[in-house]
Amino acid sequence: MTDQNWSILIPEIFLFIWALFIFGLDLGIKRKNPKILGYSAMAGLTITGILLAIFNGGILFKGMFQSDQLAIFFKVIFIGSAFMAVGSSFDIASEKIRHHRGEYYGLILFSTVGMMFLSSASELITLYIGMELTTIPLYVLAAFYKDDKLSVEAGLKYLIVGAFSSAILLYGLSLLYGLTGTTDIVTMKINLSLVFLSYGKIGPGLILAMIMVIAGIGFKLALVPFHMWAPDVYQGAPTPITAFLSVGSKAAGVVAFARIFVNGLIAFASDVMKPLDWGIIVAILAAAAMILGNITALRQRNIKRMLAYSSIAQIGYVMVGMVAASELGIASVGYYMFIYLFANMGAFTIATIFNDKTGSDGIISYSGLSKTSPIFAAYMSIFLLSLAGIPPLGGFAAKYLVFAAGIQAGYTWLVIVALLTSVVSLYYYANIIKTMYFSAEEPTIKIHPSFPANLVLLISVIGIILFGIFPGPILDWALESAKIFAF
Amino acid sequence: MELAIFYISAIVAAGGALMMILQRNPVASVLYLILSLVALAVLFVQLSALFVGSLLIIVYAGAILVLFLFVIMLLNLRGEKFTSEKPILDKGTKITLVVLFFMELVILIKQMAFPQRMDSLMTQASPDFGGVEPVATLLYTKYLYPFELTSILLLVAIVGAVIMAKRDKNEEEGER
Amino acid sequence: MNEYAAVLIFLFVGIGVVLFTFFLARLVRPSNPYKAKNQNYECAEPPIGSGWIQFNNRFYIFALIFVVFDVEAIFLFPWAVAFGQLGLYALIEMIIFIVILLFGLFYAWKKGVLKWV
Amino acid sequence: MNQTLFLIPLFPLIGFLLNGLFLGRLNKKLISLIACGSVGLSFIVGLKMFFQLISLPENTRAIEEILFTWIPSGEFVVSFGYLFDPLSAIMVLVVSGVGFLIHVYSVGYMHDDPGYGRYFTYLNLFIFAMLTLVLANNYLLMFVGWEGVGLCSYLLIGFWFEKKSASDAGKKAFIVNRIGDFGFILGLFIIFWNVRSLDYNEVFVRAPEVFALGGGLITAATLLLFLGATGKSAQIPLYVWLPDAMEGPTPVSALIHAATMVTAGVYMIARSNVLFMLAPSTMTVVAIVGIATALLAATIALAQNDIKRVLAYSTISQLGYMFTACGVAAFAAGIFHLMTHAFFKALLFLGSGSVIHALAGQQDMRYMGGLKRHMKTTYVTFFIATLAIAGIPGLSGFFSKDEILWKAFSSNQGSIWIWLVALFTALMTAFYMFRLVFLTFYGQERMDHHTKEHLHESPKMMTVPLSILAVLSIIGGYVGIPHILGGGNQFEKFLEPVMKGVHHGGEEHALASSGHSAGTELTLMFGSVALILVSIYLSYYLYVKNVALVGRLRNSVSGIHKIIYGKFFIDELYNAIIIRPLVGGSLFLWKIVDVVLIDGVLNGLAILIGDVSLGARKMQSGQLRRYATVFLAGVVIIIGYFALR
Amino acid sequence: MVPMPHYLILSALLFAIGAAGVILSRNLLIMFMSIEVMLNAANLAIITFSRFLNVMDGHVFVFLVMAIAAAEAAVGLAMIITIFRNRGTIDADKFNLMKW
Repeated sequence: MTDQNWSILIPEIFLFIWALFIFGLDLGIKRKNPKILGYSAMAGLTITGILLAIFNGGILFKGMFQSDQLAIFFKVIFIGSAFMAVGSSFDIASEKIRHHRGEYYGLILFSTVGMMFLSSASELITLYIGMELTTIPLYVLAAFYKDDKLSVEAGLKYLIVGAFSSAILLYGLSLLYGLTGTTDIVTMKINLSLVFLSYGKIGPGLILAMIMVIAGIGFKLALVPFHMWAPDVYQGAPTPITAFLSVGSKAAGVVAFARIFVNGLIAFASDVMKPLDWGIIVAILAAAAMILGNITALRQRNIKRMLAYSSIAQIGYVMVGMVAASELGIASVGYYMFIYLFANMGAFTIATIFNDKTGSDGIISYSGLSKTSPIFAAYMSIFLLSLAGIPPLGGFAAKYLVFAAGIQAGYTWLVIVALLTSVVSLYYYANIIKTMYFSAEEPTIKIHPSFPANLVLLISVIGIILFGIFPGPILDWALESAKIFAF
Repeated sequence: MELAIFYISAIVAAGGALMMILQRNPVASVLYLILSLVALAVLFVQLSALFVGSLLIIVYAGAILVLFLFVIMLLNLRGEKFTSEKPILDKGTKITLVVLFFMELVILIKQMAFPQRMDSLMTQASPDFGGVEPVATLLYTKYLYPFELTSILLLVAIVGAVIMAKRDKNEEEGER
Repeated sequence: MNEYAAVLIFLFVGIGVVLFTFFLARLVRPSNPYKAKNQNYECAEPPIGSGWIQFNNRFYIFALIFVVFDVEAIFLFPWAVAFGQLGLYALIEMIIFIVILLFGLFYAWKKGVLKWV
Repeated sequence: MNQTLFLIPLFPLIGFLLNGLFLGRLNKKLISLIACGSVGLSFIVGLKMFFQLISLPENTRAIEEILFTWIPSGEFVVSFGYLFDPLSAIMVLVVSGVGFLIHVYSVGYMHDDPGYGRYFTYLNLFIFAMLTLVLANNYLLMFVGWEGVGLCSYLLIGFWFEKKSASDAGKKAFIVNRIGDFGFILGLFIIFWNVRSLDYNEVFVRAPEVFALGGGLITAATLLLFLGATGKSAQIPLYVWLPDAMEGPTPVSALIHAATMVTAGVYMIARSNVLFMLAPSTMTVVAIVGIATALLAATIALAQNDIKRVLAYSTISQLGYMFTACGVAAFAAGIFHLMTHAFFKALLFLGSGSVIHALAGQQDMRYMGGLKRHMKTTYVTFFIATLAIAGIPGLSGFFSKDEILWKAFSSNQGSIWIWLVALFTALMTAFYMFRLVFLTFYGQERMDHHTKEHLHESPKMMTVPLSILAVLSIIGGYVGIPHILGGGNQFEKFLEPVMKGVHHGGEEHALASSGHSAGTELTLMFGSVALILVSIYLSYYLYVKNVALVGRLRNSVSGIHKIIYGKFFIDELYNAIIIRPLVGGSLFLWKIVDVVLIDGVLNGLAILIGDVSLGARKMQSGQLRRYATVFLAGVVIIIGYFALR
Repeated sequence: MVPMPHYLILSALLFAIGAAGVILSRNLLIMFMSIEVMLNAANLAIITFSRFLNVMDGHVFVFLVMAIAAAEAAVGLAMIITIFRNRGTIDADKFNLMKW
């Protein structure tokens, strides 16, 4: 084992140690300045990003840890979302979180480490542990305002449904293990083909395993009908955590899904394998997610709930690219998540800042924001329009790619559903813009975000516009990352 | 003989689990769960998973369920009434759902095609199959990486649980 | 297999003995309940509230840390058994494992939850 | 070749960024300078490019600049490039030219508005998006502009958001447009996966190889594209947003909802003529929808009292004309009408804006009248525009309208029925436009005393653009004088390189096409002009000479009433035979078809979705067990469906 | 010799009972215990497969799953304590401040 390139683990190890360091910092320093912790968390994430650029590409532990392009791509998304979540937390960290500030940041980093491990996992056990390592800190983070009834309720709901889904996922994984005799995803693929070749069929047991795994990962993705927890948890959890949940945690689910299904069970994505076709299952769930998410979002009055339903719908769009199960499909999913990172984190950051100032999450209280804080109203509009998929913002190119992949793979009906529901989605996104811009009420609130929050917003806006007009670099990278699946 | 042990343990395990969810008193639930898990451990042993079977008792009965008992004591739940406001229909639907679920599982499991070598009857296991040493060897060589990940997970559990369970006001006063 | 079967037999015998004694006691004991039996003995005060008092919160954190280290111990046990075969490499692994968990202990200690006031 | 093409959209973008970033921190002079200047520069560059284009030999008249690769990946390359060919040249000149005039006009019109800076920011963004739309060298980039103009339209319709109706109208426009966009992008996907490209050059070259003539795929694709066009260009069934869009400032109505944005659909179809010619059934649909819209909207316009609504319905009707032209494969005629329409309709809107400005916001024609005496320039220019739209010979509208009528009659795709309906619509157009003029500028001053005192001609900033547009409305048509009148139709010839789908008959076309003689053409031309003149006289009779008649007839309820006033009997008859059905039909169409049917269906859909939304919310009971149950039920149902089938 | 499907069906039964506990019980603690039952049902399936495949990877899996379960239980129970302090009840149906 000496010839192994251990250095590819450095980013993860560094981030883990940095999380410990932040705990230590919080415990060690007497005069507690919350900003130091926040900045050090951001610094740690930045350094991890740099380390990631240096140490990557390789396999460790007989393929259990794969530092391939897909993993790297998604790790950047995780680090980005954690960075932005930390950045938008400064205000609440100094006001609302009076205890355990170090833990707050540390747990975000822990969860990020979990996601990073998860995205590198190409083996079921590691994948499951990575999943838990991602989720358990998030349970705690969701309930971090311990005195706030909503927050604790959110944490509890997340925990119970999460544990439930985790059990279902485990059962699915156990069936997969039983059917293939291995926990390694690539071996799994080979074994299944062998069984298929020798028996001519695999039988419906595999579909049971698939559905249970879909359900387990569907929880993380908040895919309909496994989405019920999402609106409540999103509403109750501290807003930066909600943002992190909606981007980081979802991206983790996406990459886990890609690893298991697109890599391991790719052979069953086609119509040829009709009864075992997971593509059609996921396609139906994605359609349901788009319809339900978008329609339910219409009548929401709380911005976090609205964004929760919106993110349910968004994952439906992502899944359109996923079911395509092609190089373009996976690349479009990656690109979509990348843009979604900016748009959603940005929107939630505004919501955080706004909530700090006004204590309200009601959409109605955004009335006239364009007059007092024109810049932030413009930012918010850009985020929402990107989510709605208006060109030339990033969301458009993302949706376009995803739909193109869907049509290429023959899921025309799904793309039609997606397009129709995106018409609906525009209504509620535009509604917020309307409230901000076209409201006769005299606004009183002026928001002044802290420097890191400003930075986060700026990064998001630039990201959306830049990568919307020049999607090239990201898309190329995503395409390269999709190549690892060898379609 | 084997079959008899299986059936007895199976009935105890399933019955214990069933009784657990039917109990009003959570302490009784915990005890039934322990019963169920012990029966499950017997089945593990029957499946030559000696080491894991004993772990099941140590970890679950010895640690996790003790934790449950502590919480029950801590919360002092005696007064709590879980009166059902929902109509019977609701309960009926849910039970139907679970029964359907179980039937689906059974039907599909019966139709499952497995890799050739595990078709119907089990082959004789090697004598040390499932023993401490082979499992340990596997764990500390092949699965070394998930093992280390587990330590991070446990650390997170400590931190998370301390954050959640600690009373913050006391701490603040103590620090001043 | 067989040695474990012995354990199983012990288990059942143990349970059986306990149940049997209960059953036996029921057979032989006189059954004569009356009210005075339930009253306080001699000058004792009548109890206030229930006997199920709320435990102190700290019990939970101790139990929690116990659980985590119980799991750690379980990881140590097979390690110790197989150590002969595994060698130095496994030692390093285990040191990492323990160090990580020790940080948890250190954290709990610094947070003051281990102090019994 | 030196790259200058990208400068055309760049200037408005810079203007937008400057005004947007320093919003509220610049004084009005500077804002107007930046806004007008940027568009003016675009126009100048456009003009320069236009002459450069003309200097090229006829069949290589296309300048393409690829700035960078937008979406690069294997077979999925989409470049970010601009294409300047005759078609986009005309569009660029119209957009930047008319846009520039309207910018200048707006400086006067919006002078006292608190949202002055915001207004010009949006306007510049709009020009940028519109120029991107017309200059794009591929469909995806066109879609970017397409969405961009929709967004700006939304922002500008809701510009006076203090009025609830304004912000609602904005939202309505946005949503209805999105329905069209849905069709558009789906059509693009179909094209893309068959042709493997979205570049115009490649698509148009390869489409005839890939798609079978009249095949299902191409029909579906073009129908979907057409759906997009109906949304943007306000055709049946998606026209409902345009009348409401009049809530925006009048210059916006002039620029976006008359001259430029709404014509994007026509432009798109003309651009895709190769594809549409491959799908004859789509062409029929386009022609029928176009002519039906023209008729419906003209009928509705007859009975409107709001000056801007009349113009709005008139716009819809004229757009219908353009689509009819496209539907009968007379794409050049459609674009020709697009151009002349841009001139005179912008003029009409700006003129009406001038009127509204003078009347302190009054838009109801029943409270106008007699303005001829007070607003000379406005009156004259407005009258010219009305003559143009009515199709009086010598003005631009005549040439383009006549071209469409003739093509509808003579083209292979056309038919006498389309021609008849088109002619009838033309008569109605003349009628209601003159009704508008007479009600507004002639007769008694019906406004209240206070307003009357303050009647004034608009400032120079507003009247100068009016005059320029008036000149354009007159001369704009002379670039396309038909062969029959000895003109040789330069316009059509200029566009010929773009219209690859239309198989030109070459020189023989000049004499007669498909068996129709020059004599027929002339007869039809003079016939229609004569009828239009009759129609104008009718309008004159009803709204100037005998003003009381209409009102009284409307109010008359009993038959006795009519008999007593026997001297009106002829008028009565007249009324019963012509006016009643027309006005009644108009009101019917407006109240029933427009408001109830189409609006109702759309609103009903919105309400339905809203109710479903409320219902879906109820599922979220907040109870943990419910969530777990749904989770499990999901698993059970999916397994049940997929595994056990 | 016990045929393999027996074990699997038992594991399915336990899994279903666990699921029933989660969706039927109102007591958070019992819900949580039901989840433990579900995890152990999965463990039983893994052990069964392991035995029949004659490889021990599954044992390691179960071993780690138990550790994970312990971690999850620790956090979960702490959360239950917190919500009990917060609301004075552990009745799952009472936590519906957020809905719709």
